[in-house]
Formats: sequence, structure tokens, C-alpha cells
Amino acid sequence: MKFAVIVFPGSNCDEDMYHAASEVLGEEADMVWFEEADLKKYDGVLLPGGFSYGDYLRSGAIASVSGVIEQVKEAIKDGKPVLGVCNGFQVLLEMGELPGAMLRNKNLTFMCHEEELIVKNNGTMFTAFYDEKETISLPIAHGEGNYYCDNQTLEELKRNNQIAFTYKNNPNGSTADIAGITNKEGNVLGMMPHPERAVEKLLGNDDGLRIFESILKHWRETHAVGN
Amino acid sequence: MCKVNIYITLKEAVLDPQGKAISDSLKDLKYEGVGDVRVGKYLQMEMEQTDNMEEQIEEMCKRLLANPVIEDYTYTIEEVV
Amino acid sequence: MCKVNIYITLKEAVLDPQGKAISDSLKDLKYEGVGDVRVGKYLQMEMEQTDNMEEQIEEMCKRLLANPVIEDYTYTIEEVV
Amino acid sequence: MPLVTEITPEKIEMDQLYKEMGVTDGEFHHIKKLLGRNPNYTELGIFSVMWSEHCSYKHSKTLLKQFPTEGKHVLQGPGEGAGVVDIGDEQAVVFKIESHNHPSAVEPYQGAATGVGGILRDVFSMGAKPIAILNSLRFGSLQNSRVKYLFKEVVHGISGYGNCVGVPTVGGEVQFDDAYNGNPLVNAMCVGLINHKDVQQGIAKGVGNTVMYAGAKTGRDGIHGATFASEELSEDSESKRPSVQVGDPFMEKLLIEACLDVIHHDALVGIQDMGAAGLTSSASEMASKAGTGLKMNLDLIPQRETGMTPYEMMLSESQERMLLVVEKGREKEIASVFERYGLEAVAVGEVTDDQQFVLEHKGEIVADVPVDGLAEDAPVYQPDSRTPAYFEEFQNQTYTPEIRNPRNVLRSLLQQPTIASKEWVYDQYDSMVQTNTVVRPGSDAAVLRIKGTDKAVAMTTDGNSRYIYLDPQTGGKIAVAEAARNIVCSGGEPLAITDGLNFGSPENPEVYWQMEGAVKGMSAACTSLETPVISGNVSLYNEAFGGHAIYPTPVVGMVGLVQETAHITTSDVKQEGDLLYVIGEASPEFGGSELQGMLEGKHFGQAPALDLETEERRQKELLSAIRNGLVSSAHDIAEGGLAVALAESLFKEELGCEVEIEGDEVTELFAETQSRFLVSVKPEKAEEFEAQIPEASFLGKATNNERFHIIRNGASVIDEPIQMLKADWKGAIPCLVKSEG
Ligand SMILES: Nc1ncnc2c1ncn2[C@@H]1O[C@H](COP(=O)(O)OP(=O)(O)O)[C@@H](O)[C@H]1O
Ligand SMILES: [Mg+2]
Repeated sequence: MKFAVIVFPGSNCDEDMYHAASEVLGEEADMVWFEEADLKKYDGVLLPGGFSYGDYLRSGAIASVSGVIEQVKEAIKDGKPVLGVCNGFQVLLEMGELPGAMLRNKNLTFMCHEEELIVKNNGTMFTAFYDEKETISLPIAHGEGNYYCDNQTLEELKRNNQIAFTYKNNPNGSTADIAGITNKEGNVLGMMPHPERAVEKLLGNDDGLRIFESILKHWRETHAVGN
Repeated sequence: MCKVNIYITLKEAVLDPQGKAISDSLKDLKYEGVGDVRVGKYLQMEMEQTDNMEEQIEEMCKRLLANPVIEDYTYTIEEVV
Repeated sequence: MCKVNIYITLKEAVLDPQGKAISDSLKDLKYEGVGDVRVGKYLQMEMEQTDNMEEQIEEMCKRLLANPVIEDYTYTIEEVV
Repeated sequence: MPLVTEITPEKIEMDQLYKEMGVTDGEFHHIKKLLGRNPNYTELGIFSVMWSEHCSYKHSKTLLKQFPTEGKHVLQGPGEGAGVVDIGDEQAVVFKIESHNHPSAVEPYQGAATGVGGILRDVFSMGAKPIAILNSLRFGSLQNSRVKYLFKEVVHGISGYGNCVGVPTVGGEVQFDDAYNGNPLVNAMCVGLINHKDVQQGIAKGVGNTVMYAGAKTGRDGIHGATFASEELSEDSESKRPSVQVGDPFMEKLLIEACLDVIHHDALVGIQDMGAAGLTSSASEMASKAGTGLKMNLDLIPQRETGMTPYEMMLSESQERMLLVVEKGREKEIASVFERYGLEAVAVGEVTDDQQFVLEHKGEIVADVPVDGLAEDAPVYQPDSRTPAYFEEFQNQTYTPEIRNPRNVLRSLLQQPTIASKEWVYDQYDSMVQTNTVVRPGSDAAVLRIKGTDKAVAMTTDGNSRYIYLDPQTGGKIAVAEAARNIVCSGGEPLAITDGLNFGSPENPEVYWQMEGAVKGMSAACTSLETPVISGNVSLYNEAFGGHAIYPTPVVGMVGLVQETAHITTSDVKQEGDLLYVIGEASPEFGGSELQGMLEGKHFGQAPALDLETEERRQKELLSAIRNGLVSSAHDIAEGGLAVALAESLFKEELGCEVEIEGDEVTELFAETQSRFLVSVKPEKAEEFEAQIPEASFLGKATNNERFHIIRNGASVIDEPIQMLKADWKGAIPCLVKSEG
């Protein structure tokens, strides 16, 4: 499988995402500079976390109108898996590909530590390797991770089973403890916690690796390659 | 040349933790008449005057400057010489 | 009850990286007449009317709301019923 | 800004205007002699910043010469942007510490943020990829509302900048003491990783080559910053406030990427960041190092504001700017590297052969001064030194604390902000980005793996200024030894240090005496622990209104090499049943201790003694036991003594302990005797461990009953639920920060 890791000006978890996909998962991956991307060549798109454009104005806002975005929309339409982590989640929200918006953390400070998550939906192409209701632990690192949506949207998210992860102990004030959601079609996942930071035992945690493995499994199943 | 003043505020239904923190500290500092505080953005933008200026500003606000899910915006245009 | 609108802006000589990034992005989006953008804060504060209101607001701005090292502020007071 | 160009050279001399720039009568005459005429305003400005303490080290140069700077791992000692140390496999680490004390006292968010930005540039201008940031902070009492504000904003500033540029902030220290009430210390350290062949130099070689300017535009930021950083804080600093510079971490991130690209370009000759004294120091230093001259046309400098004078451009401390020297005719190639990141790189001058620093503006020569005059001929002073009366007095004092209830004492100690958990601080820092952080903040040293190898690097900052105040020489030794202990406890071999020397006014003979002693002590420890000084920074005149000098505060930033990731060790006791040992005996040493401060409200008496031979031997023995896989956890015994070290080691897993002590209770529990370690060992390794470290004495073991239990002569001395102690320790700083006042 071939992944594109989109690099925006000021992206800073791009290399981590690349490392997870290529070195740890062992699949092909490229870091593609936002102006030079040709996403047709890729099977999946990874929108990295951290920051982009200094997170000026609102996190993810400037990236969400930048040059590569039309192609990301194409990829989504084509049904390719698109994973947005942290800043990538914020970009997807700002693009309108996922419902809702991010507010500043309830306590107004940036926070970086591991949080326990509950897998709410293991039926997605991103979560197949988890058990339903399994508790996993992933690092968070954000200042604007307080997920907001109105009641109607929340009802819809629940009805469509779009909530992928919730926090066990809501750290940031997110509506309904939401940590990650998918689009209706199920091929876009946005999540604040960083799975790419938790793929190696040496760093203390590999709970995040199964997200990447799930994507790969799904791709293999849908692209039964005879070799 | 014009100066466009854009005011971006959080929608009423959206909680504003920053506003709340400010209001709380003002009360701590014994400013007793203070009630709710809401924090928004105030953008000052230089812009060349054109015919469809308002249209353009509306568009910028919708596309980039404000996030319609959580924010409202208003603006004023001043001419400068 | 009053509504106090407070506008906090960066002092003129102070760098505004955020404003610059926004202005660059608007230019990328082909809003060509756009020049400098400066980002400030817009606070809306509820406050009970008192005699020394302006004095109080001045003081709040200096002590807490604005950072006098790099920011200026102005405000308006609206009465609400 | 006044129209400074209007002031004539004659008037400068007549009205002694040079004094306003911090230039003394003697220095002014020296300048006149160097030029053979009177300097104009721009030239004088250039001299004033180059000869400021910050750039010229005029009051500290003779001391700095005492530091050992060479060693088998050192590839580049002091002199360049940062020092370089070999870690094998053709790789090296590059690191340096720098202070931003004065700017942070005035505008804490931006002061701290730009401190981080500046130290990053020092490292990536060497060609190294920044892999970690550490921060060493000192504040006054958190009861004070201004201090609370400074503390919060400094931490926000570091997190705001560091998180955005994507370099993890992995460690540091924060100490609180009334001595810093008016004058906080903000020192930031950056560690970078580089391949030997990529090491760059800030050097303007090759007559005719082009000088290029890259990055942010020049504005009127921080003018006088460099001189400001060398003046005592006064009421007047308030009015200098607008000169505070604002950082743009987004720009910095782009600059990092562009610079790490450009170093691979063969058209690049030299590269240097614009730090203190901006264009002036970067340009003149690059020329001075190459023995060349340099000519710039100021009309070509990218400017953010209109009508800037040469003086303003040359003294501006706008952030996120770099100066490059590139082969003539290949400017476009270099510019295109920067363009990709949306950055501007423009030619602004050329390298000349006359060893003059020449500036042109609007068709006129506005400055023409000898390069060496700015750098090498800068004045050097040998300040007077005098032993303060307090020192003699302290030498004759013995202090024995009297306590009634060790349980309450322990609980209070754990809540002292200097001892309490710093999680409130480091939770705001992204400590994991770049996915190398194996040991995050909270243990003795941070440890980062080096991708593609089985190696790791350990890093820490340390420096207990109370000991240094009591006895600069001993305290200086302790600072280096403590840093090394933290590296060793983490499984690393100490390699080298960077030093941040923060003191009061060197013109005060008693302060200078402190400087002398501290440097002497540090040098001795560096020599015996084989950790040479490869870079550093001096911040003087740290005196708040009324001439209250801070405690002498040299900070040691140390990096060590962990040979194999399997050696990585943390301070947390891992599981029930593990055996607890202490290496080194306690003696009744309480001068400068946390306990003394808590009970007496001040520090006095003798600093704890340090024997460097013992220190070195114990460190070597412990490291080899760790490498042999015998040690499950290791923690140095520091502030608060054994009781605090033991509690800290049990918090993570919330284990209990059953420990038996002998001898004097207060000494055993709370003395701050040096060169001691608390170690836990799996039962099956006990025999081998004891054979390797015969000096280790058995204390007891970790239990699963969650009680912190200490016994003496068969009776319980302390018996508390570990969760309660942990809550005391974890809650103290958040509680102080939130409280009103
Ligand atoms: N300002 C800070 N920034 C990041 N980490 C910090 C800071 N202050 C303390 N820490 C972390 O907290 C832990 C304990 O610090 P400290 O009490 O100074 O340890 P030690 O006494 O072993 O040097 C260390 O891991 C340290 O890196
Ligand atoms: Mg330690």
C-alpha cells in the first residue's frame, strides 16, 4: 500500500507519520509537499498532526484552503482512506469533510500526555484490529482539542455510528467525550490523539499501531492482489 | 485604500472558556459589576477599494476568516486617504 | 446593564506573525487587493453601570485585559435594556 | 524613534551621549583611537552592542578561559554557534544553553518564546537538526502575584514557541526562591543531531563572495536588546518595553527546514544566525573569524517598516533571521532553496579583503570600522574580587534542624514548589514530537533514541544555586556532579556540558568573587568527570530594583551517550518485591537544604561537601551495574534527601515500601549529602549487584500495600499511604498557581 503524508508549511508531525507508515508498518510512503502533490498515485492519505501554518487564525484553518485540498477532497470521494490526526483532524473539520469544530481546551493550556480512550466503533476501516469497547492508551498533544458540535450533529454522529473513539477521562472539554470521528461513508477518520506516536514498544506504547494495520488490512481486502 | 474592520465572535450557543476565565479573574480582582465576557477576534485589513468589495469580504469571512460552525462575523469598511 | 466592547490591538511597531500568515493566505486565494492584516482581540463584556465605569474599564484593560508592553486598547460602552 | 542620524560625532562626544549607549569614557577613547577619528552615531551603536557584556564577555572572558574545553569526544568547542560532540557512527550532538532573563522579566511570554527561538537558531545554524529543548527556570516565591504571572507566562511562551516548531521540550528544572523575586531566570537549551560531514561554520570566506540575508524582515524590534540584557533592571526598563521582540515560530519552522536543506548546497560558504545585536554581530563575527572584511548595502535589507535608519537596522533584534555567505554568482540557487518555503533570501553585500566592516545607505558610507576592532579588540576587564563577610560567617556555622514529626516534615517537603512535581509545567510542552523520546520529563534525565541506531542520548539541566550561594566553589562542583548523576542514573555516559552563568553585577566585587569560585568549582568537576565545556552563555547584572542580586546561578546543561537502548533506566521503582539500596552514607549536612529553607526561611551555613574522587568512582560503578543489567531503577538523592528521593521513585507505580534506617533519623531521612543514589534491584540480581557495588547498603523493599513505611529501631517513623504523599507532591504547584493573590 502506498501512503501520502501531506506536508503543509509548518507541519511538524509529518515525519512521525511517515516513520510510522514506512519504517514501522513497513509500507510505502512519501512525504508530499502541499504544492507538489499528485494524490492520484496513492492509496491512502495521511494528514499529520502538530501544527500547520503556525496554527495561526484557527488550527488547521489556513491549511484547509491551501492548494492541495481539492485533491484531498477527490481522494475522499474516491473512497480512499484518509486519516487526519490532531492538526489533520482540525483540517478535516475546517474543510467541512467532518462535522463540528475545535475550540480551545477547557483549561486553556496546551496538554501533552497519554490518555485512555474507549474504542466506540471497531467496525471502521481504521479500527478493525481493536475490540469493541476496548480501552487503549494514546498520547495527546494539543491546545485546541475541545471538540464541539451542536446537539443535532451529535445525534447524527451517534445514529450513524460515526464516533470512533471517546476519552475515558475527558481532558479538554470535548462534546460527548469525543476523541475521534469518521465521516458517514467511513473512509475518513479524524482524531485528536496521536496513534503515530504510539507504534513502538521502545517509546512505551504501541496501541496506535493497530490503526495503521487496520487501514492496511482493509486495503488488502479490497485490493486482493494476486502475487 | 480602505481599512476593513472584521469582528469575529463565538456563536451564542458555544461555550467560551477564555471569556469565562477572564470574567472570573476580573471578579477575583474585585471588579464587581462584571458579568459575562466573550472573547472574539478583531481583524484590521487593508484592502484596495473595488466595486464588489463587500461580496469579497463576505466570501473571505466564510471561506477562511470565520468558521461558520462556531463563529459569526460582522465588518465595517472605512476609507482611508 | 451595559455592554462594553473592548478592542485590543498590537502596537504598530510590533510584529504580527498571525496577521502576516492570514494576509499571505488571502493573497494565495487570489484576493488581490488585500494588504496588511493585523489581528487583535474583541472582547464583549457585560457590566453593571456605575459612575466610575470608564475609570474601571481603563484599569481592567491595563491590569489584565491588554498587555501594555505590546498592545493598545480602545473601548465603547453601549447601554442595554 | 528619534532621528538618530542627525546627531553629529562632535555632539556625541561633547554631550557624552555614548554613555546612554552604555559605552564608558575609556571605551569611547579606545574607539576613537581604533578609528583615528570620532565615531558617528551608527558606528557608536555598532561598538556599543559589540562591546556590550552580552557580545564581548568583557567581565567574564578571563574566567571562561579556565574551563576545560577539550576532550576525546569534542569536535567543536566554544566559539561557534554551539559546541559539537561525537557520539560515534559519524554522528554528533550539537548543544548550547542561552539565557533570556531580562526580556522575560519585562514581557515573559515573548521573552521566553524568543529565548527558545534564539537557541534553536544557534543549533540549526551549525547544520544540526534540533531534536530537543530543555529549560532551566528560576522564579521568586509563588505567593507573589507578579511572580505567579511571570511563571505562567514564561511556561506559556516556551510551550507556544517550542510546540509550534515541532521540537520536543523534554526536560529542565524549575526552582523557586525569594532571591529571584524581581529577576526571574529563563535559560533555554537546545540539542541537535548532525552527521560529522555536515558541520557548518559561521565564516565569511572568499573575497568577492556574496553575503545573503534570509528569513524575517527587519523591524524596530529589540533595539538595544543586547545592551539592555547587560544592564541592571531599573524602573527605566519599563519605558524600554517597546523594544521587546516578538517571535514567529511558524517562520522559524520554515527557516529550520530551509537551512537544513541549504547546508547541503555546495554554493554555501558560511551561515550564522542573527542573535543578540542582530546584523551587526553576525556580519562582523563572520568576517572576523575569516580574517576578511565585509561590505553591506543597507538599502537591500528586507525591512518591515519604513524610514528605518542604519542605526536601527544594525541594532534591530528582529527574530528568525539568518546571514549566509555564498559563492559569487550562485545567489539564485540559494534563494530558490528558501523560496520553496516561502522565504526571502536576498544578496545584501560582499566579502572584502580590507578587514573593514563597511555599510552603505542611500548612496553614502554610514559606517566604516575595522572588523577586529569590534570583535578581537573589545575591552577585557579584570574586575575586583572580595570575599563576602557572609561566607566567613557561614564557614563557622553548623546547622542542625530540629523536627518533631518526620511524617509532617516529609509531607511539607513534598509540597515545596522546588521539590513538588513539575507536571503542571511539562504537560504544556510537547515532549514527544519527532517520536524519539524514550524517557519523558519526570525522571532524572530525558532520553532520546537515535533513529536508525541502537544508541540514545540522555540530557539534563541542573544547578542548585543555594549551595553555590553558600560556597561558590563547592556549589559549582555540585552543579556539574548533579547533572552527571542524572545522566548516569538514566544509563548514559556523561559527554560534555554547556554552561549558563547567571550572576549579578560583576562590578560588585562580592559578586565577582562568586563568579570566580563557581567557575573554579565547575572546572574542577568537569575535569575529573571528563565532561568538558563545549558552549555556554553569560548573563550578568541580574539584579532587580534596589540592587538585590540573585543567587549566583550557573546552570549546567549536560548530554550523555547511552550505548544501547537496553541500558535506558528511569527513576521509577518498577514492581513489588524489588530491593531498595542506597549508595553512599548520609552525614548531617543541612546548609542550603530544602529542609533548612522550609524551617528557617533562609539558607546559611556550609554547603554539603563534595569529594570528586568518590563522586567519579560511584558514578562509574553505578553506570557499569546499569550496563550489566543489574539495576531496575536509579535516582540521585538531591533536594529533600533520601525520604524525598524514595517517595518520588514510588509515585509512578504507586508502590509502597518497607525500609529500615539506622543512625540519626533526621540525617538519614533529609540530609542532602552529595554523591548518593537510590537504586532498586530485582531480587534475583541482588547478589551480583551487591558484589559489584559493595558500598550499596540495603534499605528494604518495594511493597504492594501502598504504604510508605519507614522503620527505625523497630518503630515506625513514617507510615503513610503513598497516594496521599503523591497528591501532596502533584497538587502543590497547580494549587499555588490557581490560588488568588
Ligand atoms: N521546566 C521544566 N521543563 C521540562 N521538564 C521539567 C522542568 N522542570 C522539571 N522538569 C522535569 O521534571 C523532572 C524532575 O525535575 P527535577 O526535580 O529538577 O529533577 P532532578 O532533581 O532529578 O534534576 C525531570 O524529569 C525534569 O526534566
Ligand atoms: Mg535527579
